Amino acid sequence: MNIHEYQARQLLRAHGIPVPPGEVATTPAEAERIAAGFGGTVVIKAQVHAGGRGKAGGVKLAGSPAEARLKAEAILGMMIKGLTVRQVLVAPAEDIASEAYVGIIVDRASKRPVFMVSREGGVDIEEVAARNPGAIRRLAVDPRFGLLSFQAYQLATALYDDLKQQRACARILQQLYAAFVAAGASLAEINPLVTNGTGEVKALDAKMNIDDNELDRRPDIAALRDTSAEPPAETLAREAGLTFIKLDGDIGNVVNGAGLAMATMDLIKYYGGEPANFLDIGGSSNPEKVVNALRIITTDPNVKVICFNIFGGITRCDDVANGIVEATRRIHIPVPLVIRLTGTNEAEALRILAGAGLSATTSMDEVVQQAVALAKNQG
Amino acid sequence: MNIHEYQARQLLRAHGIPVPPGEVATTPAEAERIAAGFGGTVVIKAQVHAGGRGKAGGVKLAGSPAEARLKAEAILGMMIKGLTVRQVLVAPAEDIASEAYVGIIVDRASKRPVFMVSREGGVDIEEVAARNPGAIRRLAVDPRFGLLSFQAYQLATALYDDLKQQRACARILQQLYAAFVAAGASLAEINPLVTNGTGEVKALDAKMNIDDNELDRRPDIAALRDTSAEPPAETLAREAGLTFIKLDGDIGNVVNGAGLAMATMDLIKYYGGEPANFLDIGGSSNPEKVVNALRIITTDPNVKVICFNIFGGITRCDDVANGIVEATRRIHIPVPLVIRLTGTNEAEALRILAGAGLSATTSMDEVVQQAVALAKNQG
Amino acid sequence: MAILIDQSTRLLVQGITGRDGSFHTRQMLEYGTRVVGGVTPGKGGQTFDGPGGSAVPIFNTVADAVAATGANTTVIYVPPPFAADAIMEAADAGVALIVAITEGVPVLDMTRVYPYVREKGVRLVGPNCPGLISPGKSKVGIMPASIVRPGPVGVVSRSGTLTYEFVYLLTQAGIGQTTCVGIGGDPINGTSFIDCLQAFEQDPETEAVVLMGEIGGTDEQQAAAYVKANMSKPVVGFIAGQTAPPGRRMGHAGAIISGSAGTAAEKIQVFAENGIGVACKPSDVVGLIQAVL
Amino acid sequence: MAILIDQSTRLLVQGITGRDGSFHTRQMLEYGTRVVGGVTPGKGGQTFDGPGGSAVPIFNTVADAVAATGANTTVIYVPPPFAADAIMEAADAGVALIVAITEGVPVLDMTRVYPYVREKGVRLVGPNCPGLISPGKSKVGIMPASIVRPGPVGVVSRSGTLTYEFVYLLTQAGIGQTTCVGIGGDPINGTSFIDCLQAFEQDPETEAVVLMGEIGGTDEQQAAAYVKANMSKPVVGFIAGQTAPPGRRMGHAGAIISGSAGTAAEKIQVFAENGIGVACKPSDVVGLIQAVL
Repeated sequence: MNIHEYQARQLLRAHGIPVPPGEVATTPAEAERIAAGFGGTVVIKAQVHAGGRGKAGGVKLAGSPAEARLKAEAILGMMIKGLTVRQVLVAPAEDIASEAYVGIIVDRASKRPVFMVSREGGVDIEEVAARNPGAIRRLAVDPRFGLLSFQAYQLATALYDDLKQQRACARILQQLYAAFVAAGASLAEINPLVTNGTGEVKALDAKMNIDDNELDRRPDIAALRDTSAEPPAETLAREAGLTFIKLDGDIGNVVNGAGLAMATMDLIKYYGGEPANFLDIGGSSNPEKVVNALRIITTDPNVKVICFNIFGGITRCDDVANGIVEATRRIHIPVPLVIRLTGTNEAEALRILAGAGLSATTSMDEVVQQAVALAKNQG
Repeated sequence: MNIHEYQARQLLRAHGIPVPPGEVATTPAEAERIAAGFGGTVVIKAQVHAGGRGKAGGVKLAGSPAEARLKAEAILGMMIKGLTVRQVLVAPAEDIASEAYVGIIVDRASKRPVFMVSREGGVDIEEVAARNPGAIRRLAVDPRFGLLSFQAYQLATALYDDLKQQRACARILQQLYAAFVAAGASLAEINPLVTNGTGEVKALDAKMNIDDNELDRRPDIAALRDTSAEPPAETLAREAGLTFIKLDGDIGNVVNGAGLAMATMDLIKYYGGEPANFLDIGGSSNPEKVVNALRIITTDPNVKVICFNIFGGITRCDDVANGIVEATRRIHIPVPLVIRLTGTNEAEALRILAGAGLSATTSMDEVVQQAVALAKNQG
Repeated sequence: MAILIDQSTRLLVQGITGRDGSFHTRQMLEYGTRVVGGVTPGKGGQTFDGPGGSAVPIFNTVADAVAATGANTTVIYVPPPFAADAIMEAADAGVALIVAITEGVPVLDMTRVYPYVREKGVRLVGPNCPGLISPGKSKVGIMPASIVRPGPVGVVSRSGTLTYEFVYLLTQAGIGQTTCVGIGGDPINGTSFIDCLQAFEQDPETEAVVLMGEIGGTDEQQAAAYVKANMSKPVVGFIAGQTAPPGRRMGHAGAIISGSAGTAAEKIQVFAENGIGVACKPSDVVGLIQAVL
Repeated sequence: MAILIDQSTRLLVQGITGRDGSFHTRQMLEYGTRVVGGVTPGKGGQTFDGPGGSAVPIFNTVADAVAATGANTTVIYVPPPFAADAIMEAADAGVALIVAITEGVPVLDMTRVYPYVREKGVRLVGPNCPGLISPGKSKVGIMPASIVRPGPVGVVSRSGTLTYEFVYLLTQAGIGQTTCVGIGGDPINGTSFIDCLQAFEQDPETEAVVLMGEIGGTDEQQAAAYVKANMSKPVVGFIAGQTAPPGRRMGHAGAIISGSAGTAAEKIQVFAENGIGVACKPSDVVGLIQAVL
């Protein structure tokens, strides 16, 4: 789960990290009022789950409250990478002497949380990694011991030469690790970590992604979800217990299992088609899930055919068949369906489909070839 | 450092452990007012750093506020194991269905915090250990992982048969571990952990000892120290940076180093004397420490002679000699001093002592024999 | 022979009274797996009724169950928030193999579980995996028994139903399996491709291996290097996710392309460079395996 | 020969610019110890001026210091709240021996430090110890050099000045030492009596061992059992605290009788039962050692 910059700033502040003040506005008038409260120059930042906000025009300085209003007006409602900006963060502009990057991710190779720090802050770390990998210092944290003081200090010496700044940075790194663990995060970044004219070290921008699997036991973190900032189809899919990702093609597909779903997309492409989505109905085979899957896919006007690829295991083919029949009754499906079913309760499933005038194959190759042919014919 | 039951209860409550209500009174009137507030029968418990309060008459039930006043009057001011009771805890009497014991200490053999739990609660765990060791279940916690849920549950099954109580107990054990670590404790006990008529599991009495070495970084815990509940000589010694323990003999002694101090006491006994104290001036050799050491020892009317045994290493003999000379000037020392000095700056020390009309030996055997002889002569 | 599980497997089921646990315990018993005990706190002393009048004793803790039954393997169906603890409990109780089926275990939990299990010297398969099956010998987990048959091919995969697809294709073509292992689709799991390749290389009955990878991470690249350096037996591979967009998690927590790392194209190339025959589509696996057997 | 430290010891001093650290660095340099570097955060690049115009380079971190100097040993004088971290930093940087002088390290810190150091395969002596001296070869810590002389007796003790007392008595009687080790008076320390006994048994120059214990814990009892089972060399012992009252901490955090466990009487008896000659008073050690040499 993504959270907004202003939410991540609050979490970091709660762990003692020095974060400059800032408030969220949803209207230009609110932005103006907040800017007036701070006085001086403020920065207006789009709160949206996308990188590259600055380049997209989503971050602007404003020298007066009136200007803040105008800049907020420009940013609110704009689209960044397909997402509408509904909130802006208004914060006093900082006097910046240096910008560094500090971040943690869970690293699969070492199976540990790994810190990355770099003196090159304010830019995308992947860009630094590509251009100048030597500029990044990495450290894997042993989760049994946490980030030890000496390790935090070692990382800090990679960023600062002044002892006071090293110590301040080491403290921030330990606080960042604590915030990362406490939030059940999969990523936590401060970019940039700045020093100002008086030498203070502060977190100017913060980003955190939360492991979805942590949300059940962290209701306070789960409450930070902003569904208005997500594509509606993905919100719907999540609430229905499906994994859905929209793609640009025209062949919708409904599959059980992530690996098989990816392989189905690949096979569509192999036979010359283009998948319209990734959709995994998961292991349990509730007919309602199938109905919801079809509901979501049919909202995409590009879809010309919908291909089911179900390998019954825990998933029962008869449940899926019932879901398909149920969906055809309850919702309008404007495109043809092609169906592959095999495994648990396959025979029963075929009977159910036949009863509704539908047929199915047991071969994945076959169903995908059918789908591709149908999509071409409808082109 | 010892803390009071009511303080330990607060720490446990802050970690989520169900602890029944209770308030502290320093006067009988206050006890009456608190009892009236609770209504019903209350228990009045002496708050004093000593075990066996119940047997000593320091725990009493009171059926009414007026009775609470009388019982508090009886307990406040009483002596338990040489300590004056200055505060009582007033708490509603609980309806008790069962009493268990749970505790953690740092175990030197396993080098880990070790839990001990027993169905035999409300009695001293050492008594249970001696009488029925099989009644105690132990578990060493790996501090890298903390008390894991399954371990807490395993311990809980040793105390309760009902699943709900097992789960409640397991939660309490994890909270107790968290409280133990957060306070920098060397011991944390709930004795008894009770179930009441409705099956709830609660911490009725709590005890915590804090590792003195943790206090510098835990000012909130250090603030719990109640110097009025300590023997004044030990408070004075602690504030002077000395380690002092009063004993029953008549030969005072001042030594540098704990091992040498114990060996000096032993040697006094070996030659037929009785040590009046254990006193370690520690490694650093500030003359002021010597002055304070003499100040503390001379408050003991039993002391007939004071024996210095200094082996200079970090401790400089000349500093100790200066301290002795300084003390003889500033305070009245009503008993003879015998002095052994050897090691760092020994020659200089002997000159300083000679200048004040004092002499010294370099042999531990000799100085202790002198002290024993002097004590016998003064008898 | 087989790897990891066979007739000597004495299995516990953690979460035996839950919906998934009870269903699959019946399936495993029907397949002939020696399920010697179940664990559900608070239900110790009860029994689980299996097919054909069989009964499995239930215990409150894994330690109790191991002491009473001599179990050497456990399979975990407990819900995600408790799965990490269940794995550590099993490791502490001294079983040799832990198979964690549970999907949705927090990855930070796994960063602690992994060193815990390693220190105890226990093998963990999963989490978020379909388990294992050694056809004709033992089944631990949720793989459908109907699609397997005994034979000379070892199968190892990060996914569930995609594994079934491949096994189904092999079985339909008359090619049986020694053991099929699903190592799971999470970013941190207990057993790697290399662990399984090593075991298959040492297993005298396994003649060839099918390895199904997917986007994300570098397990497949490491496996390929291992194959080239250490394996005498032929390996056939497949990578799912050629059409997956970067930066999106494709269902499996571990199936995500980060920047330009972990793409299918990269993995397919590394396979080819290290002598692993790559199936362009699932059904190609039959021909590739027939060619090397 | 000697144990743990000798002419090959290349020493770092953590906390070299502090009051204790700087004083004892000079003492060690004067004794001839090869102090190759010091560590004080923020002072990297400076030098520490030793006696006779010698200069020791200072580094910000132990890792930097080890990389630059090839140090194999470190001695720690940093204040108690930072000592645990200093020990772990040293273990992480790959020195072979860490000697922690600092008194007052919280015991819960040590419960974490102990497994950390063990996993890294590093030997820790202390904390709360006087360090070691191998007369004529190397001195690491704070033991006064004036009281030792080279010779055939190994000395190991939980205390500081009591050790000096014994060494002084031995030296005055003309009996020299291979190595004197203070393992420290805390309840949890890195090196046990047994570790030292084992090293002395293997050291060809050591002919007999003096072991000074005290009340609290069971280290002495375990050491006695070890002596009986594994040592060919004679061991002479002493236990301090015969007159200590139960339940009171006698200065050392570890010197406390809990209930009836850890008394001097018990330890003395176990020594006697396992063939360790017990000195009733410190000066008896001379006769006991002379009898076995």
